[in-house]
Amino acid sequence: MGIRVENLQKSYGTEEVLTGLDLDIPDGTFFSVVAPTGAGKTTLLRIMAGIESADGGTVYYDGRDMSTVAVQDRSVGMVYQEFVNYPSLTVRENLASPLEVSDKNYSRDEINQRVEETAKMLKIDHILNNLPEEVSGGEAQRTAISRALIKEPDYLFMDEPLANLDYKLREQLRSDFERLFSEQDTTVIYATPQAGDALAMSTHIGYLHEGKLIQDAPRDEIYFRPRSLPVAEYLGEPPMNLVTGTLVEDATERYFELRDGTRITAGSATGAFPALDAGHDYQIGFRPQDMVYLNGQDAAQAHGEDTVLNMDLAFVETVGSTSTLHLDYDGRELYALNAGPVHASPGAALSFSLDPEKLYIYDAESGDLIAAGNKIPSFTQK
Amino acid sequence: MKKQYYLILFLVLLMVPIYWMLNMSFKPNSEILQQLTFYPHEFTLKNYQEILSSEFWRSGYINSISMALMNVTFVTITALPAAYAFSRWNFRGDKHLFFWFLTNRMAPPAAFMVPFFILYSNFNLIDTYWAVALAHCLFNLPLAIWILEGFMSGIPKEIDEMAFLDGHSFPSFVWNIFLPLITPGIAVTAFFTFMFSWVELLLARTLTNEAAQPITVTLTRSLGAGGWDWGVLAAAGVLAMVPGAIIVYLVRDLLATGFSMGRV
Amino acid sequence: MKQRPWLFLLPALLLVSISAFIPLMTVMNYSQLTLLPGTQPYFAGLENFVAILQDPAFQGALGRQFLFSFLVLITEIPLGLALALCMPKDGPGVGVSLVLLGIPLLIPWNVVGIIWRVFTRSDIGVLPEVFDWVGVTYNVSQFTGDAWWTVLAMDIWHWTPLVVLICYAGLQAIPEEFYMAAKIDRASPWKTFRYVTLPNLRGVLIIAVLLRLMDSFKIYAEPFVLTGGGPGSATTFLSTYTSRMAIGGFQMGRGAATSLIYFFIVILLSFVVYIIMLNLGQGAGNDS
Amino acid sequence: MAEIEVRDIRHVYDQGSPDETVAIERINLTLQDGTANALLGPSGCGKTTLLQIISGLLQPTEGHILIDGEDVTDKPPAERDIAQVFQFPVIYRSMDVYGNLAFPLRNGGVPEAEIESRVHRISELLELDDILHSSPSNLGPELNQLVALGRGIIRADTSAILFDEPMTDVEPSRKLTIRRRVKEAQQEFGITALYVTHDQHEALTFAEQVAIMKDGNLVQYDTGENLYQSPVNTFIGHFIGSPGMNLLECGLSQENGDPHAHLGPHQVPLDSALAPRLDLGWTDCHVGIRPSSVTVQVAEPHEDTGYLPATVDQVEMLGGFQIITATLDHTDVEVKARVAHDFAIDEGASVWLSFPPSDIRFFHDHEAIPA
Amino acid sequence: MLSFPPEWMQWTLPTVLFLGFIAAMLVGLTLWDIKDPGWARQGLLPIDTTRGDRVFMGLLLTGCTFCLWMLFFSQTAVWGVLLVGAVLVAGSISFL
Repeated sequence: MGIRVENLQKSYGTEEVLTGLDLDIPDGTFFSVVAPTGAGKTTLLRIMAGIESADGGTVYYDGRDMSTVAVQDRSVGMVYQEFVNYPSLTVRENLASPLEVSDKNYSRDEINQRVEETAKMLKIDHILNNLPEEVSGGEAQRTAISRALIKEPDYLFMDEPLANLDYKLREQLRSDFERLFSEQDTTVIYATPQAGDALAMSTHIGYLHEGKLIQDAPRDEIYFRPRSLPVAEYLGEPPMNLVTGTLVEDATERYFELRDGTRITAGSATGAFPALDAGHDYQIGFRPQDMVYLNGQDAAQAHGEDTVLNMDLAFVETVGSTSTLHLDYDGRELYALNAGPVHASPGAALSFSLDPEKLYIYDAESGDLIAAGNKIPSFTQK
Repeated sequence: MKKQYYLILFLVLLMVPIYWMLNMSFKPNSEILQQLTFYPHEFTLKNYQEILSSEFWRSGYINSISMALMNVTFVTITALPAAYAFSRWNFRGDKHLFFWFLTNRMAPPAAFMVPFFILYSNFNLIDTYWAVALAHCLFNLPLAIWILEGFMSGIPKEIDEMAFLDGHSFPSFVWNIFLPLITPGIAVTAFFTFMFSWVELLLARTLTNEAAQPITVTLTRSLGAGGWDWGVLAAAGVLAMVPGAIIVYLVRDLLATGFSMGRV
Repeated sequence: MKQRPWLFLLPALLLVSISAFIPLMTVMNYSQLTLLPGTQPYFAGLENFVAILQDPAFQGALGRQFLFSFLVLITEIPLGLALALCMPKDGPGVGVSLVLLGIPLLIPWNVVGIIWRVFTRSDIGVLPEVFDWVGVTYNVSQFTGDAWWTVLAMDIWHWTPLVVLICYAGLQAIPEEFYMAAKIDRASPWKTFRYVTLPNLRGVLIIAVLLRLMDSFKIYAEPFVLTGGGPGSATTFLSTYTSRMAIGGFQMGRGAATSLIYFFIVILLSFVVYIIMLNLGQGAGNDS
Repeated sequence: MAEIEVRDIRHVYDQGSPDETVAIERINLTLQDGTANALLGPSGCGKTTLLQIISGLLQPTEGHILIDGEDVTDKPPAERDIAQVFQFPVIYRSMDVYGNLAFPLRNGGVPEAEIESRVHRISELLELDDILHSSPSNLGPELNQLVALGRGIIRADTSAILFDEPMTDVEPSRKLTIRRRVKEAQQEFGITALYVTHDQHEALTFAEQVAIMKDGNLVQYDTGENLYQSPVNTFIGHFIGSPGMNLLECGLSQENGDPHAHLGPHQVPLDSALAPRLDLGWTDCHVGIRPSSVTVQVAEPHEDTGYLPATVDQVEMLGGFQIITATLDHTDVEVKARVAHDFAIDEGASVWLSFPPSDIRFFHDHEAIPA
Repeated sequence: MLSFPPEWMQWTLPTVLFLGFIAAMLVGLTLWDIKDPGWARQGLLPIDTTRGDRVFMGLLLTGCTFCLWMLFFSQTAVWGVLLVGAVLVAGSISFL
């Protein structure tokens, strides 16, 4: 059943934040709402949790209209970007607090036991007797999460909980979350501007754009089949590359002709992309990791089927074994990922081969996905 | 640090008049009137004795303290929910209402003394603690709302939301979570309310006669009476400063927190 | 749910209606009446207002009031700010300074008057004696000039500490990074003050100016005790004038009209100052 | 443009008082002229303290700072000609963007004409042209930070520019672009730069050489590639890389003259060049292997090819690639491996892993044993 | 003493009219705001003002005019200020 949201509207002053948003979150999923800062993710979460009221529209939990149900009577938890804990209570009292006011009338022992268990699970059992201001940022946030989890809410809302944490800690918690929540029945609704975080943890992802969810789907589906340009550009680190090309069809082959005359084969051998019209402009998308960097000799013997793209290197960033190449092409900034360092200086012309089976074709006007070549590896539903 | 000498100089100048009064309070009238001495040559506690043994002066202190405490109670109880409303919710006209409250802080007591007198006469409240305690709400309530609103706005709204999400009812949230957090704010508010009530003269004088006359009024009346008992007057002035000092001492830690987190 | 804020405001609104609103309405009514003791009130229209506005004593008190508040602001605010800048940032000096600064604020206002009266009286005060040594005649109850600057000095003595405390709290709240950046950018001490300290203290200064303006406009007890408004009417300010009108004068209608005009001027002035201060230095000036 | 030398710097906060804390134990570091450097470490490792000591905002307890060989330890920041950009945007609110950018130049007495040309150069580089005359209060933290960055790089006479986590307030999707602009400016003007961050990605992309600090000590100062390939200890191995190096506790044995590491019942051959440096009696040994170096195979390999059987616990999609966490069968040793973004794998599946000997690093007592 | 309105308040017609006018204005502004929310904007003054601010400024201006009029012309044609006031308030709402 889960949470269903219908036609949600909200504005602050003259600024419309949500404009008729619809959403379905199945029970037991880890659902990420992804969007840049200021797009209304926080508002959406707050309305769903019942902290804020909407201007219009309805939120259902398990099919029940929640508009008249007070927050206290909902089985929800919330974790904020700032580490929100009760400053005057110790970590232990913080954790115990939701249980003490619960109408289930827990006994002292039960409360203690659950506090210990939860603290152990989130690795904060060593700081139970400290005040929140005495612990590190990571521990404070774990405390906030523990307090949200301890009463085993049906729905847990998390609003960029990792944003204010150190990089390494974020990596660690991201991994912990994925494990923790795949074992719990709690449905998690997670807001983040970081595509990477969402992809790492979620089972489902929704992309919020101009007040609506323009796509919400299981994680692999939205990553491998981004239905429109904004989703394609956002969900990926670095983002998907997009170039404009015109479809040309002649007696022997079909190909996209780019502005600089490069031809990208339109999969004649496999019969892909049937629904395209010759003479039209398309946005052709491909992921940076699908661009294969060709060293000098490789370029000469590139695979016959593959398309070769020539671009000017603007800038290289090498982190560990991966180099991110910033490329200037047709007035746009494109990216390519390469395993291993690239020894070339800015301004050098580089060649890349591209598998025509891994292209995404978008309508140049509407921005809608027309065809995608990349296969979806598996649709694991958790 | 050279610039700190200026501060020290100012602090010294600040203390001179106070020292003069203190100095006077330990002198007999003869010494006061006859010669200029920078410390009491004939040290005496007679002035203090006279005050502490006189019913007239003693009741002045008791009246003052009772009125100020009553006023603090009224103000704190009403200002807390109002400040909460201003700090937590946006509602139509909130800014204007807030400004209107503040205009009452601006209101000159002199402009209100006549209607106050008539109003309280009609309820037979003249010369009771009630009259003065209620009248002082005129300027203390806005001040209290203003200070408390500052403190409350410094506490993230998310704390409230967390508490409600955790299942706290509103009273439980206020009692267990919110009040402990706002204690410094309440202390600062109570301090200022008490002080302003304690030092006010005009309304207190208008609304009281013999029975409920606070110390400030006693002081001016005895001054006007022409007795010119300077030693006693100085001693009374020194004693009038004592309650303020005691309160500051009691809430000094909270005041420090208050100064750093709120507006004053 | 939507009316919840009003529920919370209800007690305060009730209290204010007793302590402010009903009295204010009463003043309004009275201001249009001729109220002579022992006779029926009769409607006088705007007569009281005209009489007050055209009363030279009122005009004099109003003029003195403006001059006094103006002098108070231009001395206490810069002085307070300068002293706050002289305060140590940490260490034992802070506590001592704060306590000493707090003392004048804790003294009942008429005791302030008494302190200064015994300090400046010609028969028992130390100040006249000191002036005598220097060879200057000084007498508060005789010379207008002496009375004026003594009242002013008393107000500075009494209230500058408040300005220092407010400014000090504001200074403490300026993030250290701003000063670090100014150092890195080679800003001179004056430029650091002009571009870092002042802009960041704006809100605090608004509060200080408003508080001092409002309170100096209401000043009553201190000059009343110190000089009794004299010599002559040299230190009669609006509050003194109003209270005389209301209690001492026999016509309560006049007193009410004075109160209304008084209140109106205070609100008007505070509003104007508030608006000006709020927008001062807000625009994008490119001064170097 | 200068070389900066940090010599024997030690710093203690509140020395002599009960809450005395040592922020920097003892650090020696030389930043070459015109290079981009980063100072990387977890929160509270002392990196901001070191930065402030270099810029002169803080006097070190002991040691010296040398700029181009000249001891500047006792000089105030203004005389060191060092620019610094702070974590949150420090903006002079009463001036517009132009005034903010021009401020350090005006304080240095630069003629107005030159100021104008430099401001325009910088605003072009950082794309601030459109907002030059707006008030910064209305621009939001991100643009404010760009202005603050511009104020840092505008001075022609800066010997160095220091960045203190400048990207904290910048929208994630914009970091890439802004970092690129800063880097380009640094290269164009040939400024010696030091960039403090806790984000290894930022450090490694910005800097040619990265200094890693931990608990007030400098652990390793090296190029990104060396930090990644040859970490000096397990801390660096774990800290650098996302996720960090797999550090697997192991036993040690020698078979046919070749060293082997034991992971439970499994044996992993080590580089034979290591053999003379190993002592079979060692305990507390770790093999380290980068997730990207682990080869993952789904189909059961032929026998004796060195593949270790494992079961997948967790699959994380990280945008550009996936990370699988697998437990080696019959052990509780967890190994992370990096696979392509379209590699099809499910949790619970059986996989076979292999560790190429040349990519294995060996640690004893958490220190690397070089081959 | 318990009569309503209390006798000592000495209600006069102008006060009733004045307060009634203020109350009507508050109600009117509230209704107007519900129907057509007015946001802060900048007019002749270089500051952001809401509708309520502008009405308040108009009233203050009217008050000033009243005082100055009575100071210089006594009660001569003082009702004329009401007209001036109406213009001032309307003008403030639209232009300030």
